[in-house]
Amino acid sequence: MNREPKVAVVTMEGTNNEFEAFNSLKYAGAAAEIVHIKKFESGARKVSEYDMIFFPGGFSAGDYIRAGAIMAARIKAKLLNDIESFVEQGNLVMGSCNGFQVLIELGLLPNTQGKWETEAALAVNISNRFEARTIYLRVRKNNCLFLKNFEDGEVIKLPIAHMEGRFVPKSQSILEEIVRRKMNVLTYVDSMGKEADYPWNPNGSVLNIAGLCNDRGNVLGLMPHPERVFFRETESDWTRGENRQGMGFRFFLSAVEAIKEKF
Amino acid sequence: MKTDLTGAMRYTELNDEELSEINSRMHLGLSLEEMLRIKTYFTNLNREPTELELQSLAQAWSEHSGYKSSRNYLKKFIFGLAKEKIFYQGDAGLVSFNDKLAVALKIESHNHPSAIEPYGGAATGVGGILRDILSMGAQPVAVSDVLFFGKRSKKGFPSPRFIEEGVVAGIRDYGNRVGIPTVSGGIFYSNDFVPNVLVNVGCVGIVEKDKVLGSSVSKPGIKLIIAGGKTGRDGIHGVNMASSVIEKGKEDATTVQLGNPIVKEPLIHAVLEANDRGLISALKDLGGGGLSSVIGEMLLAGNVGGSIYLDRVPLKEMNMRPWEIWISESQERMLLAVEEKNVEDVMDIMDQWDVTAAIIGESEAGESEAGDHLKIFYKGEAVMDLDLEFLTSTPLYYRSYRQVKKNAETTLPRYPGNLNKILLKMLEDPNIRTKEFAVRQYDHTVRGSTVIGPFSGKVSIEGPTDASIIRPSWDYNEGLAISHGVNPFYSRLDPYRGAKAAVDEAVRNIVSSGSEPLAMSDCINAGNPEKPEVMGEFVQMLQGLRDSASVLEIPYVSGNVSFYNETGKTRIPTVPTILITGKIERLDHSLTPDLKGIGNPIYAIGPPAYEMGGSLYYRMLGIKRSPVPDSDPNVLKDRKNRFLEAAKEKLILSSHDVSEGGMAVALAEMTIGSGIGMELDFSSFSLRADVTVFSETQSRFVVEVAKGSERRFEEIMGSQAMLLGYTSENFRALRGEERIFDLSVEKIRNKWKVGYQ
Amino acid sequence: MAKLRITVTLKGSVEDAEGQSVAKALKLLGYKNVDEVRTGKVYRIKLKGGDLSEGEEFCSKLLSNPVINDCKVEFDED
Amino acid sequence: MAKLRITVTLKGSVEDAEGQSVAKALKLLGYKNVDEVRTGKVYRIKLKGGDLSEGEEFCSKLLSNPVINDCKVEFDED
Ligand SMILES: Nc1ncnc2c1ncn2[C@@H]1O[C@H](COP(=O)(O)OP(=O)(O)O)[C@@H](O)[C@H]1O
Ligand SMILES: [Mg+2]
Repeated sequence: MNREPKVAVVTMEGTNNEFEAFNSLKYAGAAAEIVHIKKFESGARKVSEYDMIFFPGGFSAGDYIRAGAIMAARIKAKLLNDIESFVEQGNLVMGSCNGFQVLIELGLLPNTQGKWETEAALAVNISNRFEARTIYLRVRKNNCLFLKNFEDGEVIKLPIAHMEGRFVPKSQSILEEIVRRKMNVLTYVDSMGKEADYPWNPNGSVLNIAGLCNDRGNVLGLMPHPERVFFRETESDWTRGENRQGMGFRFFLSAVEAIKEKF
Repeated sequence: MKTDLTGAMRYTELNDEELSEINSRMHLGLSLEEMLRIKTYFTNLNREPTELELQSLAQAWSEHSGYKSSRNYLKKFIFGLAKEKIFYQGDAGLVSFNDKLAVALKIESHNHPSAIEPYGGAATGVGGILRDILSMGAQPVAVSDVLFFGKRSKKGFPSPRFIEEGVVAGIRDYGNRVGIPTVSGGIFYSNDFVPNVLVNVGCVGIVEKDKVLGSSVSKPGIKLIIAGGKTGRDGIHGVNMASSVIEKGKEDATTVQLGNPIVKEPLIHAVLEANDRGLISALKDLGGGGLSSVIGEMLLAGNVGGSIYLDRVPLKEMNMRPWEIWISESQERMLLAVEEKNVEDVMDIMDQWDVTAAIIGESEAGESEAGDHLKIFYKGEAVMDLDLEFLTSTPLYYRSYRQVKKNAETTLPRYPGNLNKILLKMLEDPNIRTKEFAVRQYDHTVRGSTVIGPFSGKVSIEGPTDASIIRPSWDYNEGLAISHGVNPFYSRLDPYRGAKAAVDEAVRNIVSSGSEPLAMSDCINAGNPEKPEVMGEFVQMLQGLRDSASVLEIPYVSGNVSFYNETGKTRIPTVPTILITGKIERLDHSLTPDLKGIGNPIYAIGPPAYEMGGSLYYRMLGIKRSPVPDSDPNVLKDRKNRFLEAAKEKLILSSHDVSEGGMAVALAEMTIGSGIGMELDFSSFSLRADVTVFSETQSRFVVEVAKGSERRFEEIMGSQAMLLGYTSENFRALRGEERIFDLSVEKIRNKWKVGYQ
Repeated sequence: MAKLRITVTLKGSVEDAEGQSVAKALKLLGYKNVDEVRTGKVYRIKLKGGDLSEGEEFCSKLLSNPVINDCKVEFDED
Repeated sequence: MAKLRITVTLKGSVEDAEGQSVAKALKLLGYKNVDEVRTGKVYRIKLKGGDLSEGEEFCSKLLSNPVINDCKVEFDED
């Protein structure tokens, strides 16, 4: 079949990265749609109508209480079962920044126990500051469907812009499980590609975790923003370097290709 | 109609003293002359004004809403310059961007609210400027903020540090939450801003040309819909506050608002979606004066009358008086004029985005000779019935002015010797060093369209940029450049030259990024206009703005005047902050200041002259009187054209404009983001070495040119270009026998990054 | 060794955007009986020596803005 | 009509970045005797009916993430 993958970009008041998320998906070849969470709650839209769900960044409901908490609570109340079966059927779910925070709260990530329980938190940055800058990441692609277009071990650069990104696992055993299963696909590194502390690790995440991909490889959550660097010209150092594809393009193309393979 | 709302007194029978008493009791902020004008009007009508009518007139006739002190002069000097380049003017001004798109821009001050409560003042400043852009039907794409803080504390006022932290947090929390990138701005420190801090906030938006919305309701039967935040007692009389001098300890907590970005964010989406579907006939934002300022203007503009039912306005708190609802300045509200047939669709969109909305009235046919009337009802009772002509006929003043000639003699200090040390000191001066502690808390990449941000260079060692560049639509490979210009130190010594320098810097910044300037918006900050010397400075400043813009042919498409920035004996200098936008035809032509490679020639564009008044160098030496650099817009225009030609041919690899700290600081800043230095020789300049490198002569740039392109570059630039040396490892410079600079680039960077590690 | 508990809230006259968001969320979760939510911050401060009056100074010098906040200082019992 | 006061704090095992920066700021202001600062949030909730057990539900469904937070529900006396 050669249709465009259908992707819902879920919004509510305060999620504010839907513009770049929608455009990135569209320019990567998906049929993207911005869907207010109300439409899912009321049944006007169903999760199962889509091939992928994208939770964008921003400040859902102001990020009051904790980042992502209100959006996650609304989803838990009405939609969690739908999303769980969506994931179990092998469909794709991605969340960046606030979206990652939502996925963690929902228990979609890391989900080491398979019980969809909250196993971690993204706490206030160790600097106690909002941090908006470009950081280095190492990619360990494992089986993650969103990373197909990357080299294993590759060091990439992405923008971050967040206040609450410090990954804290519930227990040591969950952390060990994450590492054993190579779920920590993206880690903060320094300009030489080595794991290092703040400022390289911009928020103080345990094991420098910047992003997690679930066991099956179809759920990715990350603090950085690939959707903001779809074009090379939006990477912060583009005037200094070679002409190549934008970093964001590689993420979204990977997702679109992975979905098309299933058709 | 109930007429006794002003108390038991009959307004039309009051004497002067009683009128003044009413004026201050009701916080009207009107002059006696204006109170008398109202008295005459109602005496002729043979009835008494209602409380709401008086409040309404006070709002409409306030300095803030009516520009009564400034309008005559603005008209005389800067309105209508380069008119043919203006696409449309409303709450914000627009210029054409390409065949399909127009750019909206506006800068506004939020000085008074920020002085009282910095966090909320700055946050609602961002909120307010976003609404101005939105009210044109445009999608906001970038926010900018230019801030002026004091250095020392003043008894009875919050410390400068408290104010600064509050302002930065307010901009961060509001801007980041609404999801519009804050990409440009500036922070200035000077004791001229104790305790009168200035917060100037700008916004730029983009709109399809055929979707630009006006604010006039031109036929009867159009429904008026209020959407967004609910209306409360907050912000009542904010306008009157901005129209008077701050009195110590008299801050009024009821005017404090913190803003609610989470109401604004979906409101932007909903309004733009309704506009995109062609459902809105006219649109206006509710700012100073609230409903009272907006509805009259909308109706008058289209020659219709109207009726408003205040009990339909969604309220935050019960038992508000009708006049409070009418003049409330609650945040996050927009007023939409919608044809009956579209009302259902609009209300539906509002509901989809979870935005509160209500129909509060409609336009009506004008009432013949009597003129168009605005009638207001509350619970079935008429509380206002005024002739629109009268309501909106703000008295305009030609306030008298006196121009104080500040003759300044040239004074050349003793030659200081060690220029290395001076440069290092300059780099860590609060006015020069990095503003990353603030700017890195602002999300500048949201919307994924930031091509050049506030900083550029290698990741983690970035240096400053001159202008930011946004890709306003992903469908075009064109960039929208945004920057600003202002120099409070020059303006203080010489309002005329200060204003010209502000425009010069704004234009320089845009050009330095490789872009062609399109339009400017001016935000004028001044003291009490009732003082002739303040008006004198105001007029000189306007002459400067005019003389530059008319030669450069760049229009001021919008602007804002903030008077009364004074407390007791201290007042701010008359400072214009210029927000500017430009266009770059191809994104990959964008230029940044960080050096790109070793062995490339470095050129100065434009020679330095002995013009040091207000310069960083002279301020450091404590020299107070000396002529301020004078910008020659003809020279600037010529250099701009040559520069952009060279940029188009890709001869220039990096560029920085020469501003505070002269060539020395500009060149040093180019090394920060790259780790590359330069080997320079200033021997060909005849001025003394310190003047050569620290002079702030206007209209200049320093650039890195591609190796091998020297001839072509010199051909285009003519005599304007002077070879200074070549990029290399360290930052070193000679002047004759003297080695004036010898620094490692790390040392330069560490000084500049002081305060941000 | 004193333990202070300082609570900073918004004055009643100042709108609490966070409280409103929380109230909305609770209602959407089915708690229709929620009437109003007001939010605040608590600081639990361990001091070597010191007393309530020092807490008052913390309020005025750092933790609160008297224009918009109320600040309450207590001994921390927990 | 119940009035609840819910206090959400970080667990002792979780580093409190905000608390640390407040402590640092207080020390810079000259309060050398500040030993430790821990921060939290308070929610003061007015309910039509309802009791402490409803507050517990608010904690678990919305106000706290048990991985990092403690959540305490009391009647609000003020
Ligand atoms: N208050 C601010 N808000 C947003 N951006 C700012 C602010 N202050 C500075 N910037 C941005 O940071 C960069 C460096 O600023 P600055 O050091 O003031 O540069 P310059 O002195 O060359 O104008 C510029 O791109 C400027 O727009
Ligand atoms: Mg500059």
